[in-house]
Amino acid sequence: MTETAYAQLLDLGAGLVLVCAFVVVWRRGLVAIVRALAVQGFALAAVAVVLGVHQHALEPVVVAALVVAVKGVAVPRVLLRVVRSGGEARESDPLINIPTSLVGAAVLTLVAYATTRGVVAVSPSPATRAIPIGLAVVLIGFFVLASRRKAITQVVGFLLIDNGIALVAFLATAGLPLVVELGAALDLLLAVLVLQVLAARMRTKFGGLDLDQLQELRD
Amino acid sequence: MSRAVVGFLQVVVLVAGAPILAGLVRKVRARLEGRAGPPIAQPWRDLRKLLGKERIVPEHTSWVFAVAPLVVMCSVGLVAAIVPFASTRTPFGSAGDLFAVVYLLLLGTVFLALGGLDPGTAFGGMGASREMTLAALAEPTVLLAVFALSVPAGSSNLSAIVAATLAHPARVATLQSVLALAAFAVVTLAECGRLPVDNPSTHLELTMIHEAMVLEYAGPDLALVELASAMRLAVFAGLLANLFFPWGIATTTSPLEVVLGMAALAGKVACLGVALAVFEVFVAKLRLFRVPELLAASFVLAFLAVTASFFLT
Amino acid sequence: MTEPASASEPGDGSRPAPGEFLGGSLQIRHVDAGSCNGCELEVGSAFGPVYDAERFGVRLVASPRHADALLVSGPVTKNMAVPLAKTLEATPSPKLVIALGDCARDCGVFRGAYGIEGAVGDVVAVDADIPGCPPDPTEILRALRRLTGR
Amino acid sequence: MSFVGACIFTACVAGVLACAAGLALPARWSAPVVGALSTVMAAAGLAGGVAVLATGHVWAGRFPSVLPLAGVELSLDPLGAIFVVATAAVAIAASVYGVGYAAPSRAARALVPLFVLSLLLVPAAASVTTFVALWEVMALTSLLLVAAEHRHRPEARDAAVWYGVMTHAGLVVILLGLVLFAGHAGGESFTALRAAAGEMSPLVRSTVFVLTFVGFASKAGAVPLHVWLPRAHPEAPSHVSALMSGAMVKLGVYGIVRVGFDLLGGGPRWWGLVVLAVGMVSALFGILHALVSSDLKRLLAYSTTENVGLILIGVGAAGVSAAGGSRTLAAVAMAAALLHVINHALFKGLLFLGAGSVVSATGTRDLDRLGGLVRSMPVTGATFAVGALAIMALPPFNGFVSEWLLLQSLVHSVSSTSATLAVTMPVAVAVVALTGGLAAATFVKAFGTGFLALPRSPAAADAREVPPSMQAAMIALAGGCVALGVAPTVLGGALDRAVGVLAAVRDGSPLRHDGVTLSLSGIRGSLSPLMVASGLVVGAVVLLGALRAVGARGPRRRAENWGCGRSVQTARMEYTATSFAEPLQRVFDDVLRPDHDVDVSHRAESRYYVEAVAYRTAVRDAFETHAYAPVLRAVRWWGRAARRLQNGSVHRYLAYAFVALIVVLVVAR
Repeated sequence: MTETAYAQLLDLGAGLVLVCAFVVVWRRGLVAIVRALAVQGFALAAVAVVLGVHQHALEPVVVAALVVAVKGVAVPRVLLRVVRSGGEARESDPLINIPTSLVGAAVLTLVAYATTRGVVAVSPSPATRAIPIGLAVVLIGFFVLASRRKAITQVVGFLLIDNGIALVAFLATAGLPLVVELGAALDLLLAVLVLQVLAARMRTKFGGLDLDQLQELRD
Repeated sequence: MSRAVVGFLQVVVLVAGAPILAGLVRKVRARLEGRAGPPIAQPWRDLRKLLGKERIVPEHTSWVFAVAPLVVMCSVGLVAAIVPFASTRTPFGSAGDLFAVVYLLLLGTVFLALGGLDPGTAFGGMGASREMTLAALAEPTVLLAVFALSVPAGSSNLSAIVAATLAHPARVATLQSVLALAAFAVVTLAECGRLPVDNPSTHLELTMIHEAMVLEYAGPDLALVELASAMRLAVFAGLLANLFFPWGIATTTSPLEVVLGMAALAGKVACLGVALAVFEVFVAKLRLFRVPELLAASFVLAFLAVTASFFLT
Repeated sequence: MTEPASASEPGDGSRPAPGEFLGGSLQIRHVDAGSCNGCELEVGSAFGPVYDAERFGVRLVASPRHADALLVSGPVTKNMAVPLAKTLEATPSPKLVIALGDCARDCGVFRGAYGIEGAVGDVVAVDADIPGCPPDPTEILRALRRLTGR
Repeated sequence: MSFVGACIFTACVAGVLACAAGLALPARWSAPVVGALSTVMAAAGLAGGVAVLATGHVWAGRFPSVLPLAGVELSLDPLGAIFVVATAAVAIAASVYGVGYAAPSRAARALVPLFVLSLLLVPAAASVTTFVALWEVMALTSLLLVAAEHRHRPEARDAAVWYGVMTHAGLVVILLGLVLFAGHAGGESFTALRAAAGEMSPLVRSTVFVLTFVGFASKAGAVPLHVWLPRAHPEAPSHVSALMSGAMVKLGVYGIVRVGFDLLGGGPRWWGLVVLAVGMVSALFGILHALVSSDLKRLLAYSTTENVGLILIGVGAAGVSAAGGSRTLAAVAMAAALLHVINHALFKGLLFLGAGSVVSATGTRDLDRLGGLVRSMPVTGATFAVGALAIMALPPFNGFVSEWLLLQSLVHSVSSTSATLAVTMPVAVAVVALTGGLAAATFVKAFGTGFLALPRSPAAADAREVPPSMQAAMIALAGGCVALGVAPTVLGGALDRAVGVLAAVRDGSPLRHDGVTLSLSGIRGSLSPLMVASGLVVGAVVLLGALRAVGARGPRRRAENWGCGRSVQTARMEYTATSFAEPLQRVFDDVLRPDHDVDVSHRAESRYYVEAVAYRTAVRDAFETHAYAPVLRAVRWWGRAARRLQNGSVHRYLAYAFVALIVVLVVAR
């Protein structure tokens, strides 16, 4: 793999991760949002594979397989089941309307770009140059957490943050140690399962997944 | 062959080919819907017949109504002469860059909207209002996509962009180029009034955008408007094809190369037409007030393309 | 995928087609002048996937300004007489009027009813008619193909 | 005396004579005489400006006896000349137009030449005293003109109060800045300031810049200091609106450029960024309000804020590039801004004159009550269309050329070395693009609902074309819009020289041209508006020929509008300006925050029978409600508090004076 091809592929993979985050912000249908998350998992794995091939190392490729299994397949499948098991399958009335959210996410991306320049400047390489994308995905994840009403989108926002952190970790250190990655993946799966139980409880209690109704629990 | 001849040929080929492209899209859609569909050359039959019909001018209208089809046609025709479709050596190579192309196309949109407002009918005003709404929101995306494309070439001149891509083919697969392509494709749908923004085959006035503006045009005037909108689609398809996949375009004005360039263009545009038809079969029209979300998304793509070209390279 | 209905039987050339100017392209504005909607169903079917009138260059359009022919169905009610005449006036010539269905030809079962102005021919000049109550889509297609000559 | 000197002298004499004639002559004579003398004055100004631009020679003159203590110092360099030419072009048209336009009073007629004279002289002022004095004359005359129609319309009074307060607050800030500058420079002539600027501490320089920028921005109508503009412009007589919008507002830009780039000689990058940010906010905010406004002159006034925003984007980009060391880009951006100054003077002048014709023909500025004017007022309609197309920045009109230059300079200003630039410039391009798109929608609305379709009120139906002098003025400006759109290259040298005045951005010649094609030095981009225009014309001729050849240009039949068979069409069925803008208003709900009010009244018999539905929508200026209202409340509170000191007793007032005297004695000792 030539150096330019490596850089381009890395950029494309990282870019796809970012675009998936924007798709999450853009779409209203929960199914579409979860699918975007699945694609993001695959893109993340692709980044790991590119890194692995470039470094002639096996470990990133193993991590990629793990990422595909957990973030690309298992977690989205669980989420899809929650979405399909009833309730409104649309984020119909987000706290911030969609065009404004999109512009806000773009601004967050700029913030990420501008603030990580120092980090990139320490050791400029194709991999470190894509680090801002990881941070942007983290910020967008937070943004989704703060601006969406449905429990599913909350989970998705949380997963976006996780994916962003994973991307930064791949790019900055050429991959987390396998054990750490394994632990994180299992953690994640567990968290999603817990959330699924929570969502089921919410639905039996309130008949929906609208988080605004949790305000009733206050007193 | 001189540059002027190349430009003239480009216009002739676009005028002749644009209705065929429209016919192709219709045919492919019909086949996918399980119909036989009209022949591919049907739009030309329609145009020929319209040219022989009576000219009707609604009462109360002014020169604006009469001039609008001419302006729409001339602006898109001029774009056809400027843009390097068959050869990078077009007669107006230095006359206009991508910004000029964008504003020339906006000139057509504006006149069509004025032509829709002139008769004073409710639907004409509605169509004009919607068309200008979408045009205003699509403008930032178009110009940012232009910006993203002009960064690697260091110039917004079309020939320079095409030449830069030819010289560095790998650039097509960079992140910024892919994002710009996606943004430009979405904007093409909006600017040409295709699904999911506008349904070109609707008969329901309340859902119309483009069609509502031209409800009052008849005969030869209608022929011009229809031809111009077909050419608009062809121009956008040609731009997409040559800005992102310029291979096959002539870099000289030798007749053989130019003819090959034409053939390559026709092939690429036909592929895009088929892709458009397939896409249209699978999507539904968006509600008018959901369209800004789509345009905001394409704007963000274009914006990411621009920033990526500065932060990632 | 449904097999399209037979595409044989070209336009019959026994008498000079009134639609010679069409050249294989016919745009139709459909006017419901008081129909029971039976004819409308058949028109919808004629343009649907099974009969697919579009393959003969026929298209329904949204404005009489774009049309070459008015396809008028139903007996003309008193309220629709003026709009029908206005629609014809709005159509650029050369233009055709096609009376669709028995009601449009001679008021059919509604003959003599109190709200009826008359058949289509009593209000505007008719160039072609399609009998039937409602007419079969193949009949509609045949009539249209006779006009376009395709 | 040199030619330029003679021109300026002629202008002064003609202006004073015109003023006197307006006051002294009977009404029947004063209109043509004042018009003729004002035209001579403006033409003399134009000649002087053109002479300076053509040769590049700076004309300077000192008249110690005119003003006590300081004397008057004048100097016309190419930068000032650009503004003089822009002003003079509008002023010629406005003077001719004024002949046929019914002036509200004799004083108003006499004030206009004085106002124009001050506009022509401000860019030639070469010392702080002269500048401030002329600036104040300009402010006062325009204030009186805004209030001219106060007897007929109480809103004019309100507008005059707003304008008076804003313009004088601005003057105070400018004065503070310039006095600080002069104090540190040790002299008050611009030459002394320029010479001393280099040695000043950065703090002083930045303070001077910020103070003068705030003052000049308030004159330029930049957000958030724009609130006077949409009030004052609609209330002034229309040819005065044209002058205010086409020329006076630009002098705010002139002040920013003169002080920031010439006298201070440029500064750190954040100056440019501040100007850029103000420009972007003004452009977007202005055009959004223009879009939803259905008062024609208010729409034009907000659009002035938008265009000033575009100019400031150019100025700001020039400052940023200059601070970053790329002078070529800075020069191109500055040239774009200056070209837009001239272009905007032409088309906004034209549009305001057109609006004035509409008002004098119909008596209303409400687009929702207009319509159909293009048939009853063909010349006004056609020239307004030219102005609208020019302001939409469409080829082949002049607005397109400056917008193209602006976009080119922004696109190329980005560099991968600076994060700030890589973030701001794409945003600026997006803002310019969105502004352009919204401007297209705005002016399609203004022309499409104001001039096309059916008249929406009896007043609009009875409109008659305005007198020939008013038509001539509009035709002249429309001709200018087309000429500069087709051949902007005639201004190439002038712009080079004007940019050359500015030490911070001076760079050879930014614009290269061979008479047809305009290309930029250092940037690979070229445009030949002439070829675009001729391409359009040739295309139209070929198209018409082809249509005739196939027999498609037969006779036309006039037919009733197609209305789905309805029996009559009335104007109530039309889209109005408000409904035209509604979709975009809805899209930008979050920014505009319109107030909706639906009132449904039912019949007495049953709730199910609706008697009438009233729908009102109003868009308030967010800055007015959120930024100005609290300040005004505070001032009012303060005023009430201060009133307690004042109880009408003469003894108490004398006591105050007595206390003050003692305090002074103690403090001054």
